Amino acid sequence: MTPPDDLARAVEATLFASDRPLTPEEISRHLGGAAVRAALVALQRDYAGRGVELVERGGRWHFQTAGDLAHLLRRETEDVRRLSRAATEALAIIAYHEPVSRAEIEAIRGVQTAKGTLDVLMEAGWVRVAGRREVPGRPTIYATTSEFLAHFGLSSRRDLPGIDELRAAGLLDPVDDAYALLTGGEDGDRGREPEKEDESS
Amino acid sequence: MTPPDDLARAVEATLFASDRPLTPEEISRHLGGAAVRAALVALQRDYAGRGVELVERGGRWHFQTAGDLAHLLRRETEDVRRLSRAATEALAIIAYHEPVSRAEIEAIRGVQTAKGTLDVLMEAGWVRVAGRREVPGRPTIYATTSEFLAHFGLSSRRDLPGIDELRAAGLLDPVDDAYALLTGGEDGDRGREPEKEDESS
Amino acid sequence: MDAAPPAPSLFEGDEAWDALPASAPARDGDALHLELENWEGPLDLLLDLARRQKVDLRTISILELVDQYLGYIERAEALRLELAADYLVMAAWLAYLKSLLLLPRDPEMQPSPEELALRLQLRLQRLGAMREAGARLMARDRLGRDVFARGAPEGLRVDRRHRWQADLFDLMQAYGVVKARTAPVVHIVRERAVMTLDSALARLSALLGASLDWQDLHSFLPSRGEAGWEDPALRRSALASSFVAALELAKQGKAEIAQDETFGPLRLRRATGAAGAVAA
Repeated sequence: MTPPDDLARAVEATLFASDRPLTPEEISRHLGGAAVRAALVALQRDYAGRGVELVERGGRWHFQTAGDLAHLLRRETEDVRRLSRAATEALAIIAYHEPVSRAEIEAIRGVQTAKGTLDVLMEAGWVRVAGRREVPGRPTIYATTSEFLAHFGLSSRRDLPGIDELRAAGLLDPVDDAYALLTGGEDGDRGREPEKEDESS
Repeated sequence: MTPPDDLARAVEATLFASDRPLTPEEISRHLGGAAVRAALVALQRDYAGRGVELVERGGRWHFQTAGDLAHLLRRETEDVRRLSRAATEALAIIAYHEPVSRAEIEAIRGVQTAKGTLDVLMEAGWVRVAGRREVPGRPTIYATTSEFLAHFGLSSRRDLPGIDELRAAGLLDPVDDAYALLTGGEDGDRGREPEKEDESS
Repeated sequence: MDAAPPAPSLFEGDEAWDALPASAPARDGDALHLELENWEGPLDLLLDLARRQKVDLRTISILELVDQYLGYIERAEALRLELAADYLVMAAWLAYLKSLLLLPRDPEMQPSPEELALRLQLRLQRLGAMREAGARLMARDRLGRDVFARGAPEGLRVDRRHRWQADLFDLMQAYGVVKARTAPVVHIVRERAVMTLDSALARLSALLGASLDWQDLHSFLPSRGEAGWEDPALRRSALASSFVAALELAKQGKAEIAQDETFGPLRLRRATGAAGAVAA
């Protein structure tokens, strides 16, 4: 390792000591307002290929063990119990479509979603209430959290496996839209109205 | 950093993820019996001078924040707060009657005085423990400090206005309401009955 | 398909976490009802059947799918009817769709059977995509299972220090309040003479009955010489109670109130039309 400069050392120490991922702003505030982006990039380069790496997940940075060492370190603990199919599908739908209402999740799955399913996802810290959709009934809408990104090793939602292909294939569009597209679009305005989403939270 | 070999990477990740310092034997057992000493030494050299260091304490190894950066782990901020009414009363009683025990303060105030109230006064540097009273139970007694005199612009406790002066200034008028009015009134009925006061805010 | 099946009690209690590893393979005989519990509803079962056609979801044969589904459900019915309600609703719908697809075309029909089939196919594709996405998500290197954050972080602490503020006046004032509060005091609760609303009501009703003319509210008050006239506090109380009593009587339709100008005298008389009602 090439010895880092003082700022990089300070950023390194701060991230190492922190018990949770930090945004650059939080690191900067902790270090008296220094600009830390360059140091983060330099550190990320320093650690590339080591047993520990510096990663960015949803705008927050943390050190973690390298993925290719998983076979040496893997633990099946209480915290990482297997999610049920229902919860896994609901999580995928929220992640790929966010923000979505429960009715939209149910429309895709074709069954009601038990209250407990969303609770489990929220308790795990992966899903949050993202306000209400401004349509009749003002349904609650859900979105994923930065903990979700951190847990599944995603820098951002753009990293979701296959999201570009799914979008290109129209598989993230509602059935009505896809149908209209396939049949020449005379039904084109049947789909969802443009909606105002309340992202207040 | 020079990229470490596979074993060093595994040792690095194992130590990083462990929630306690590990002996070389424990690391070795974790990694299928590999000899890890050389890797530990190489890692220690890698990290020398960085914001994080690999240290051995009593035969156990762990990563820790570099000693010269320990100050980064704690940061102090200061904010200015007005003394609460309960604390101000307690301070006034100590100033007029010192040295007094907590029981005496309570007897004079007519309400219970939370432990936190005296803590605040001591944190402010205005009150000190002045020993114990030689009566059954040997209660702690409190007195004001020279910082108290300095802060309130008094050259000695004799400068405190006497009861007659207070009366002349109308400060002994038996109207809690007047006080409540002057102070915004949120706690106008505070004095009615003994109560625990929460000074935590 | 737009008519979603009614709330299937089957799924109300679905456990969000898999408590147990997948159950042992069921024997052929009752395989279906065991599996039914494992499916997340009719669409999920359809998707499974579609996948078994081992072709792209875009080219599945809806007719074949319908047959397979109906075949399954026939056996399910025999096993556990109460669990299969949603599946039966879907079965009925699929049987209907099948008949439409096989019968000669009715050009008037909206939506056409092809549209219904296409919509079903689109739904299956979407569910299939999410099922796959979920599986890929779960298979990633996950924090706390495959990759790990630092096991024993020191933690970052921000210590907040307070600088306390108070001035000498606060101190004086506080001491004054303490002394005043704890000074011995004697409380004498004086008995105050009041006219209650009830007695004002009774008095007003009685006096109103005597005359049909407008009278000043003050003329209903205790007059000089009557008990209580000497006490100004009682006079004030009587005025207030009588005023409220007058409002109450007006509300009940037993009296009329008039006032010619703001702060002018309040005048009162028995409600003309209400005499009978009052009597009744």
